[in-house]
Amino acid sequence: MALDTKAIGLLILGLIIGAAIGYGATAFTGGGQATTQEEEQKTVTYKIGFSLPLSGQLSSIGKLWEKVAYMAVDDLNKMMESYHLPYRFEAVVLDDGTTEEKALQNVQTFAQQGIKVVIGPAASSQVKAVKSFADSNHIVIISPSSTAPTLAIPNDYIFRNTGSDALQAKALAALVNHEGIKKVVVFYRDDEYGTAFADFFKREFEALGGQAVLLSYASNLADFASEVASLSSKVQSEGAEAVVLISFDTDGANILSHAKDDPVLSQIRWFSGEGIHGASELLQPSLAEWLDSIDFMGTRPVFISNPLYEEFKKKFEELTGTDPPVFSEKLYDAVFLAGWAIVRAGTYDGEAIKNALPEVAKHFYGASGWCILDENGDRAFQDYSIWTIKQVDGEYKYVDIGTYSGGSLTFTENP
Amino acid sequence: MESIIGFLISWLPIFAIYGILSISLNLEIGYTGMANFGKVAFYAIGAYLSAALTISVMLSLVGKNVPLYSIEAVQALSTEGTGALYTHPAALVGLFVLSLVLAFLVAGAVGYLITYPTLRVGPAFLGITVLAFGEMFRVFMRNYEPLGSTKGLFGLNNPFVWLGNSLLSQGLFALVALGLLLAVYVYAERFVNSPLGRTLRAIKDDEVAALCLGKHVPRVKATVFFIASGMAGVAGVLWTFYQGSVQPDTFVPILTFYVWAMVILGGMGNNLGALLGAAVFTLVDRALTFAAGMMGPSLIIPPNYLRWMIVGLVIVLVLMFRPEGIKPARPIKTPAWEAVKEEVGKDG
Amino acid sequence: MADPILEVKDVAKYFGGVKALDGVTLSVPRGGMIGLIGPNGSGKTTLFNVITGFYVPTRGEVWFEGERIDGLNPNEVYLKGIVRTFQIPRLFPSLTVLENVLLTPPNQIGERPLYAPIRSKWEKQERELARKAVRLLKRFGLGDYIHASVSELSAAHIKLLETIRGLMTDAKLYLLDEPAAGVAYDMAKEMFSFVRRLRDEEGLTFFIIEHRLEVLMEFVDYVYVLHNGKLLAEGKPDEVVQNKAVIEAYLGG
Amino acid sequence: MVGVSEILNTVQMGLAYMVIALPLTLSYRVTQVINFVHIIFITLGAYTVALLGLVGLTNVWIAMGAAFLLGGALAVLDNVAVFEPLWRRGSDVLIIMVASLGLWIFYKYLIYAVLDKLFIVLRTNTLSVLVHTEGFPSVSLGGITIDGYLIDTVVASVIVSLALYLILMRTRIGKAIRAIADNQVLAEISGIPRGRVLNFMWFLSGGIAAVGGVLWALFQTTVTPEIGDQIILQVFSIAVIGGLYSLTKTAIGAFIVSGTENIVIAVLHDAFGLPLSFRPFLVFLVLLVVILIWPPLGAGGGLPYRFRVRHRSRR
Repeated sequence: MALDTKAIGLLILGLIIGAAIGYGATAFTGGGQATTQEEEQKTVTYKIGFSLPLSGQLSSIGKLWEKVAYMAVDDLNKMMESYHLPYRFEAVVLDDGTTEEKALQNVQTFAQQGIKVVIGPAASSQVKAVKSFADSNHIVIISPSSTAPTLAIPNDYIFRNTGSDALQAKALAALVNHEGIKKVVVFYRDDEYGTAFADFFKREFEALGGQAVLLSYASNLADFASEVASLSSKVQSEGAEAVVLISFDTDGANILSHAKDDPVLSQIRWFSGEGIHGASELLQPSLAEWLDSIDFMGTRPVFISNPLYEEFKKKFEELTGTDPPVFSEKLYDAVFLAGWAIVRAGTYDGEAIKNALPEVAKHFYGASGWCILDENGDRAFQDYSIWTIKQVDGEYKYVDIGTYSGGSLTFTENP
Repeated sequence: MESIIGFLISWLPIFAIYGILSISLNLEIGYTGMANFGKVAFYAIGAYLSAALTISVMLSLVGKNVPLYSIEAVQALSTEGTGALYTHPAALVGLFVLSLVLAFLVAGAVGYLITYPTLRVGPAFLGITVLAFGEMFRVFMRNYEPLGSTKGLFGLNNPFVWLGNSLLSQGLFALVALGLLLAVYVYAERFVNSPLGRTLRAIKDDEVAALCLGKHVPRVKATVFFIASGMAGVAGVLWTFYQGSVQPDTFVPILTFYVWAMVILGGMGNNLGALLGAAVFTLVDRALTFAAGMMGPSLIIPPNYLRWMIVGLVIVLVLMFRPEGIKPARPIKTPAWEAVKEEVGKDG
Repeated sequence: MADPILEVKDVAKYFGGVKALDGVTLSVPRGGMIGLIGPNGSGKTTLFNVITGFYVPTRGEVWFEGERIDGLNPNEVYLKGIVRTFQIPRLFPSLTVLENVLLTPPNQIGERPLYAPIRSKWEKQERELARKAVRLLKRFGLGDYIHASVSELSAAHIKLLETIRGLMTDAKLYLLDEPAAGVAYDMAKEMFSFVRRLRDEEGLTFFIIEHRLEVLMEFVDYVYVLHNGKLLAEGKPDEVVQNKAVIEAYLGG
Repeated sequence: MVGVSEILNTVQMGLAYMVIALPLTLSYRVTQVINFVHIIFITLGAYTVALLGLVGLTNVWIAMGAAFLLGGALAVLDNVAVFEPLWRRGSDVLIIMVASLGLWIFYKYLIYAVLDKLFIVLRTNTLSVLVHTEGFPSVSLGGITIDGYLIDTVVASVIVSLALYLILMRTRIGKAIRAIADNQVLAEISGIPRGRVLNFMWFLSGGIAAVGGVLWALFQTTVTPEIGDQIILQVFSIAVIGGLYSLTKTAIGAFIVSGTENIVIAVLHDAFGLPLSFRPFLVFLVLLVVILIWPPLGAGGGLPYRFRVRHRSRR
């Protein structure tokens, strides 16, 4: 008994000492704030924090993002080296489990380790959870994927390297309208992303003379068979000609695989946003065949015919064997933005970096295109490509067949 | 040094929140034997109540009539220097205190009402009923537009943000949180070391026998549930002001079970144990997060996953080697002891 | 019977189709020591459960000291002054012997939720009760076990403790469910003589279920016999043991 | 409008739920422990079929067999390493519950870690896998297509429940399991080798739960490491509707929940425009109603206390 007490006491003591040594170590290495050396050879290493959903609801994307993150930091360092700049960067990746509490804990941990720039978290709700801490402690947050309109706030420490959903909703509405469809059912996640997207889409589509019926589904479920069944009867009763699906990858793939077997839903057109682009489930022959047969189309934010993106994509495929998932080019560029902003600021200080970031973004052209930010710290311009799933050399692949830029739709390939 | 202060001001409120939650759960399970699997519901009630109250009152103070979750609301509240949080310090602190009181009363009242229908079913199903209630509350909040539905409510900050200096305001908040935890702990200690505490233990042992000894068991249980749920509501208020936002999906059932782990690790039926359990759990979690950040990607097991595996293993190992928890249950201490000594001594 | 403290009038209790009690009428005189016997499943414990408020009778009434008490809850019945013990003793294992005794007085100030954390409000009462409890425990030979846990007690001591707990209150009627079960013959006799002493010294009333007739019959002054939920016989102990119907029920059952 | 697809979904979902919930009820009834590792059994089963499909072993029956063995082995391991030692020490069931919570966290992230490594080996995103397996072919009946996976599910669940019934009712070890469920101490006194019987029981429940995981994967088609976590509340609700005691009631509960999730929500949506996102809300509403109106353990679980006391007058 006494031994057990002692053991636990030691355990706790060990943990506390471990933590203390951790702090000591950070203090020693200065959390990346190594004093600037006059010597040319002495390089300074800055840490960039990443709060990514490596587990939890978004883990299927988050795990791939982690690989993008390491790849990006690697590439950034190579770039610094090729420019003979004495700066190096190091990625510190923490898992936030797709929860708000852990996201905040991660940002706090980064703050304690002296890290001033954090990339992530992924979901808008998580960004909201860290906003108050980031603002008052001057930690720059760059979310690659938060698109919630309620976060479009000027002059804070939150930056988002993604276009607002309002823009994409417009592109998607134009696409659906172009395909000659007059009435759709919008089937969307009931979270903030889905709700806002659906509302914008309805507004834009009805401005074009169409009619959109909204139908939401609970996003945190395991399976959506019953939702798909309700969707089917909705489509029938409304006489809709198409479904617009606003989803993420896992839920979207699940919904589509059920819709494939539905007598009504398998016969009509389907459209989608960017959420499921890149999901490997859609490329399974049985599903892909159906998607091809109904001319499944979607929009996604991308810079049109961007060689940097092609290069990034190729590199990522070589590294992992899979297509880059949604928002990964945004994440990739966010790393570069962060790196250059630190260099431009000349000091590893949150406020300076925050002020430098919009300037850097103004001139930065990366895999995701031109990264200029608006007054809210969100991406100002965004072009979209039209994607579909097609057979290429006997294999189903994601293919971009057109673009939406400056309010006009162009097809580069015949759908 | 600075990072240690930074660690303390970010950890102490979390410790206080979980400390209060585990003391309140300990009152229910450790002393009274009520297995509550829905603690998170009352935590959520406190959090939502304080956020909705504070944001709406602050907005009306600056004469803004906009939805609570809108960008305009966030800007009106929290723009540094000019937002309502900065220009109305007295109101902010007042609302914080009012939230604490109201959250205690409202969450407590809900808890009180919930126990009554479940008594019919027997103790085994009390927990499940509350769990179901909590999930229903969460799903409802996800769909309730006036309180932000899935957008949640945000734009708040800690109640001392108007001080300007973030270290000072957060430090002060950490101290207040710690003070609240201390108050809850002292209250719980005095609450159980009394004839009522004796009755609670008796109800835990055998509620039917307690009923036969004239104890109004349903009322006692409902009272304990009132107090414990009210405490959880107070923890919810702390959470709102700590994080500055409220999101419906924070309040998932697993949070309740983390609190369970804290109580059982610390030792059931011992308030100090519950406190220690919360401290160990949150500290282990933070220390491992910190370590994971230092380790880098080179390990065979990715450090982010390893960190969680260690958390799981720590729970299992502590229970294997010390099933009664870090601090075993303590006897009820009332002045009866001293009286007995006098009485026994009299005979010589 | 003069001055009945407890009257059971035509009480019936059905569980679905099973008639556990079927029209039982009996009364217990103040200061009496009354036995209740009957074969297994004859409804003895059900009758106790009806009296103490566990069950609401399907039919009939229970009166205690001029008040109707059937349909009251067990705790309310206790507060009226009826204490019961159980066939299998139900003490509280996580409380000490002293605490088990201290638990019983009703309406303690320190049990009110608002007053419980404020020690000064109830300290005086608690001390008085503790002194009373110690005196009681010493008087019945449990003085050495004041701080012992219940699990350290012998079976006989547990039975004893369960019975004397009620003395902390001003309970008037004791319902004892097989006080001598599982206790050696000598101890059982001691137990009963102790009960009789209580009756004589404190003026309490006892209503006792007991299987061990050889002990019971020596001590009680009146016996009721239940069989299949009905009153089969009643009378002085020596009359009852002569009763043919009773013998048949016991042998046949 | 309730169509054919709602009914087919109810059947397939209900059967999968049933196969997952039956062992939960069984193990709870025998040990009184709420076992969090049950989540892992489901995930393990789902990943077995998904990963076997990835490497080209696409027979669904092989996958079920493998899942059964893996799930059973894991359950026995837990019992031998953690549950049994704790029980021997006289630990409270709540303590064992929290120990299983710890095990669940450990296993969950172990699965993440293993998948992370498999990612590199298989060069595909293992954190989200589409099930690719073959069982019965799809059948067309009068214009209604019945999915092959549905037929697999029906066959498998019939086999599993029949086998469970036969084992529990007709074999000696089944009787021993029931004896332990009724009274642990008495069973041990009467010479039943508790340890061995419990190991068998755990093997059975872990294995069946993993088979349930396979069936669920066939239904959901996309497998992620969160698959077990996502449905555990529903499964738990089902077991509670079964009173955590009766296997028959658990099976009925599976169809009550599945019917609520498919048919009731569709009807309410059509009739009153209730958002589909209220689906989990309805499940818990049903659970509450069942608990309160039809108490699973009857009055035996409750206090002998009545809130409506008949008014009594003084004489």
